[in-house]
Amino acid sequence: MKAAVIVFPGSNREHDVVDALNRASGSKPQLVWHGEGTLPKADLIVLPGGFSYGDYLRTGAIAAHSPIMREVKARADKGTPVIGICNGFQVLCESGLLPGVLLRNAALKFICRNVDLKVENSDSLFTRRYNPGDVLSVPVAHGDGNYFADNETLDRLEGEGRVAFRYCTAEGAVTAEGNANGSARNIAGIFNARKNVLGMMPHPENATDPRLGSTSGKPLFDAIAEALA
Amino acid sequence: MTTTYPNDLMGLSREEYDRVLAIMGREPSHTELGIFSVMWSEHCSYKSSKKWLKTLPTTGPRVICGPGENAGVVDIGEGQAVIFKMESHNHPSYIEPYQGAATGVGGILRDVFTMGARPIANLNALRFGDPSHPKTRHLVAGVVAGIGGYGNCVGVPTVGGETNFHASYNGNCLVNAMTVGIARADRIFYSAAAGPGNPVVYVGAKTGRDGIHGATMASAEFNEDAEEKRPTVQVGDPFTEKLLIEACLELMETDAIVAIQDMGAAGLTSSSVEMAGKGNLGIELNLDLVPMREEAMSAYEIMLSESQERMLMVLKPDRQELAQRIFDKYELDCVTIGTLTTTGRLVLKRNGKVEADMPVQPISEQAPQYDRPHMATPRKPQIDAKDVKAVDAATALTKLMGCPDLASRRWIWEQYDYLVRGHTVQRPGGDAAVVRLPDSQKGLALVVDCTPRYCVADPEMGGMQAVVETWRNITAVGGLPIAITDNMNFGNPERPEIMGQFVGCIDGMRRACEALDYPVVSGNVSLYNETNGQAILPAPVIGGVGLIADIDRTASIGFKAAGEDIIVIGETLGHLGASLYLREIAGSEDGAPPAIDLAAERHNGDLVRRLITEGKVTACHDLSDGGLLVGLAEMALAGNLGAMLSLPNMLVPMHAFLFGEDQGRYIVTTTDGAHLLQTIRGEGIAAMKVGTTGGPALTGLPGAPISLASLRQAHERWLPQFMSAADAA
Amino acid sequence: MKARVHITLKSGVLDPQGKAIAHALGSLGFAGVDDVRQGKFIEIKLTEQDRGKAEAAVKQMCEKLLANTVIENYTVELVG
Amino acid sequence: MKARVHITLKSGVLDPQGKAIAHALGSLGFAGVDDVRQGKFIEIKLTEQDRGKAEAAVKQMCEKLLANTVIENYTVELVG
Ligand SMILES: Nc1ncnc2c1ncn2[C@@H]1O[C@H](COP(=O)(O)OP(=O)(O)O)[C@@H](O)[C@H]1O
Ligand SMILES: [Mg+2]
Repeated sequence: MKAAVIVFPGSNREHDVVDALNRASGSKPQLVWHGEGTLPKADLIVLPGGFSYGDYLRTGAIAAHSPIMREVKARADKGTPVIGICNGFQVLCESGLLPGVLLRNAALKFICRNVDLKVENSDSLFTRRYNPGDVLSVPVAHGDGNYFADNETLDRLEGEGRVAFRYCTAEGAVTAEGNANGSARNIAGIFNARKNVLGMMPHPENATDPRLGSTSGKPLFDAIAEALA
Repeated sequence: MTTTYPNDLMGLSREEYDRVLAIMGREPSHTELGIFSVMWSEHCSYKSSKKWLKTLPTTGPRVICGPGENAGVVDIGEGQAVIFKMESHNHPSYIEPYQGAATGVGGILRDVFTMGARPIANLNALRFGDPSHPKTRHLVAGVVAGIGGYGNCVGVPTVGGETNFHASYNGNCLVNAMTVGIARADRIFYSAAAGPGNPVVYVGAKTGRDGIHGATMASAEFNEDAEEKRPTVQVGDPFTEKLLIEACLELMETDAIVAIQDMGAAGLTSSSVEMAGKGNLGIELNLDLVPMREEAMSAYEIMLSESQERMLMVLKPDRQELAQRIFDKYELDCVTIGTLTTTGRLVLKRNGKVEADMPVQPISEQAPQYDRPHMATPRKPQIDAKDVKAVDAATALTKLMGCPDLASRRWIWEQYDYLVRGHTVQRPGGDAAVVRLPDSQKGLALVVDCTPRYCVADPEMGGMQAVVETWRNITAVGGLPIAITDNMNFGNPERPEIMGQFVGCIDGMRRACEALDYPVVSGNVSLYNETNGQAILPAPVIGGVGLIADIDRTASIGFKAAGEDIIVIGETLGHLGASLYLREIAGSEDGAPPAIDLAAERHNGDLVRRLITEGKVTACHDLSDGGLLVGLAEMALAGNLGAMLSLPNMLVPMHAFLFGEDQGRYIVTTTDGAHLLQTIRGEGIAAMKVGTTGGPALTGLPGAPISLASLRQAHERWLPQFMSAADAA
Repeated sequence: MKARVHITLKSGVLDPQGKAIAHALGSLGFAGVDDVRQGKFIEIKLTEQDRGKAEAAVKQMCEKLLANTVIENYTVELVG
Repeated sequence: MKARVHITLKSGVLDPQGKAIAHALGSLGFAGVDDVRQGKFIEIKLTEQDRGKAEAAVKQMCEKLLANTVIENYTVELVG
């Protein structure tokens, strides 16, 4: 498997995801600096977490307009799998690859802790090693993870099975209590229509080693490795 | 001839000005005087503290570089070194908590990566005023957001820290930040300039009129008109810092750099003077070439600006282009602003005019040094437990677990990204953070600690205790403590009683470091922490670093399984003087703090570490604030598992037994208590079984069981509730 | 020439910051605050001297980067 | 009554956001952007009908909460 992890100025979780992919697939993804002329051939494109351009103006906004994102869009349109985690999700939304936007957390504070996530749809390259209804423990680390879209968009996402994960309680209840950041309908991650693009706020790459507290994220990387082997 | 003194001596005394005249042989220019003023400020020259700092042990078989450079460097084997330091940003944080704390983090990061290290962890030690003081909430909110705002953005996990509240910090909060980095032991970068003719290169953010005279401000007391004295506040730009880290580390992979130094306090002045001074060279700068973001800046302003995210380097002449290419990639300025000379003089030009021409060496070598009068703190009486109000265990425990100094800090650490980089094995909330080293089974145990109420009662014991507590915390996770950094926060050193606190604390620290083979490799001093003559409780904050040989052989504080034996290691004598019980329950801050037996500390700790690495214990926690019952409650909450206590025959009153703060103690759990007791006692160390894990409560004490649910509520509720009124601010 | 750009959230879009400010004002004892909305105010110094061209350019900047038109409105005003 | 509050950084205070925006506009191909400063724009709906009283109240809100007067300036404008 050849994966390309795109590094923007201010990205900071690129090595975390490189390690997770490496552990799952046995091959080390390539780090691609945003300013490098062209995107190398890749079976998977990753937009990692961090604070691209300091998250100034709006999270992900400036990175979304960087030239390399045109290339990412073109590849995604042709079917190349793309995963955006945290800041990567914000970039995907700002660039129009995914609908909606990530607003400031409802409590207005940065939040770093393990949250419970309910798997909504396992019918994708990324989620097929889970079962719908599985409850995962995965960390979040963000200040702007409050997913917002208008009702029409939300209905469409739900109707088309494009909600990947929702915040929930430890028992799997999708309630306000289990909502980590105020996201509309507890949404933590979504797909594009073709389900080759996944954006999610939590960090599965930080949940792949029992020593670090959880292995809930491992099946996601195993699934990717298996599908793209 | 009589000297006419300028109206504004910029904080220098008349005697110091006389010394300037002697060095210069003429009256200094405005710019030259500014340079003397910042270089001779307390903050940069350590003029009140140096004599005493020199008494600390700073060497050891692992020490690669002790105090004197930007940060300390310690060998951790396999060609790797750990580089770390702590620094204060007390005054700026009081004036503007968010930016003050944020730029404090930025500054300490630069001290560490300037030596070639990749920063892998941050910690912070915070002290705020009484919770009921009108400013406290605002300061807590701003400082915590600032530390998170900066650290989260640069992608360095904030893995630990400590927070205290006490009225003595009402007008003077303390914000101490520590950074830990990793480097190749044979690729350490130093600040001594070399090679006359070599280019002096400025990299990073542009210079503005930020924080001019910040170093002098950090050396002055606050008074009523502090609000008036606000200099332009420095604003941090963590995004630029992140790029600066990556660019510097990338350049450090090449052979381009001869010397490098961050621009911290006193900016371009201290970096250029220190680099040239250490290399015994002169330096000539054309200030017109300095990247500036404001118009018409004078030489004085450029030299004294404390704009953030800047570094100064000496490069090999044929490597300028290489450096340029790397900094271009990160879209950062990289400009040659001068050259090294053989003249031994600092020469500054601005608009074709020489604005300063002064000898470099005397600026540091002839800086004033004071042996300030110091008065020992009078001994406090020993408190007899029988004279201290006894309260039933459940009431006292619940109150203590929810008191400001013991309540959960979750509200704080959840605002810090403690996971980024993917190596955080033990998160905030335990005795010490544990961070794995990339591609290795090894790890580091990291902690900051200090107990100011002990320091004020008995500076020597307090200084000693701060060192010992970090040592114990590292030991409790299974780490081998290898070295410390310190941050000495005190009041006005011109007062003999304050200077006496300083001298006492240093002496206690020295004795502890010597006894534990635990050298001081870097540090920082912050004096004049006073408002209207009211000094803070002295806080010699210690940052400890420990080495973990195998991250799969560590311990954490939570009870692991029901039915395990709970054993207390070390002697329990029921010392209540200067304890939290005395303060929170009996309402008194009196009494001598607990005594420390350094030999016993070492003996007990070495055994505990061995038990952990040999896999003989299932959980471990050291005992400190609040004593035995608080320690048990913390282990129970962390493991979400209660305990049936069966207390042995006590020779002291129950409340002293349960809440006394005797030192040198640990609680461990094990599946085979009898065997473990035998092992421990075989070493000549006191140990007793106090109960068995299990159930949803702490039972076995007189009175009703104390449910974990109610303890958790008391413990978790206080801080969020206190802060909720400030959420939006 | 200087442009003053106001960027505000469309009505119907959640404004966590505005809500929190309103709440905080209430707890600080300010009565009679019915609603608070927080937006951005961006000042841009331009070399362009022609008003029309400047305005067109700034509008484009808003469309392309400064505003997220899914959730935000913007207005452009030229001064000097 | 509605108040429009502008909060801007004092001159000389570093504006990392403005800097990043200016830079991004440059790389998007917008030439002639000399400087960008980002501030906040807050709209407050008030029950108060008296202009003088409303203005005084909003100024107090700025001092106490909305602006960080160590590094920011504010202006208050009443409409409606
Ligand atoms: N309390 C202390 N104990 C030991 N070393 C100290 C102490 N305070 C300062 N130092 C050392 O003195 C040197 C200068 O410190 P400082 O002025 O804070 O450095 P910088 O200018 O790099 O921030 C550093 O090497 C620091 O480690
Ligand atoms: Mg330094």
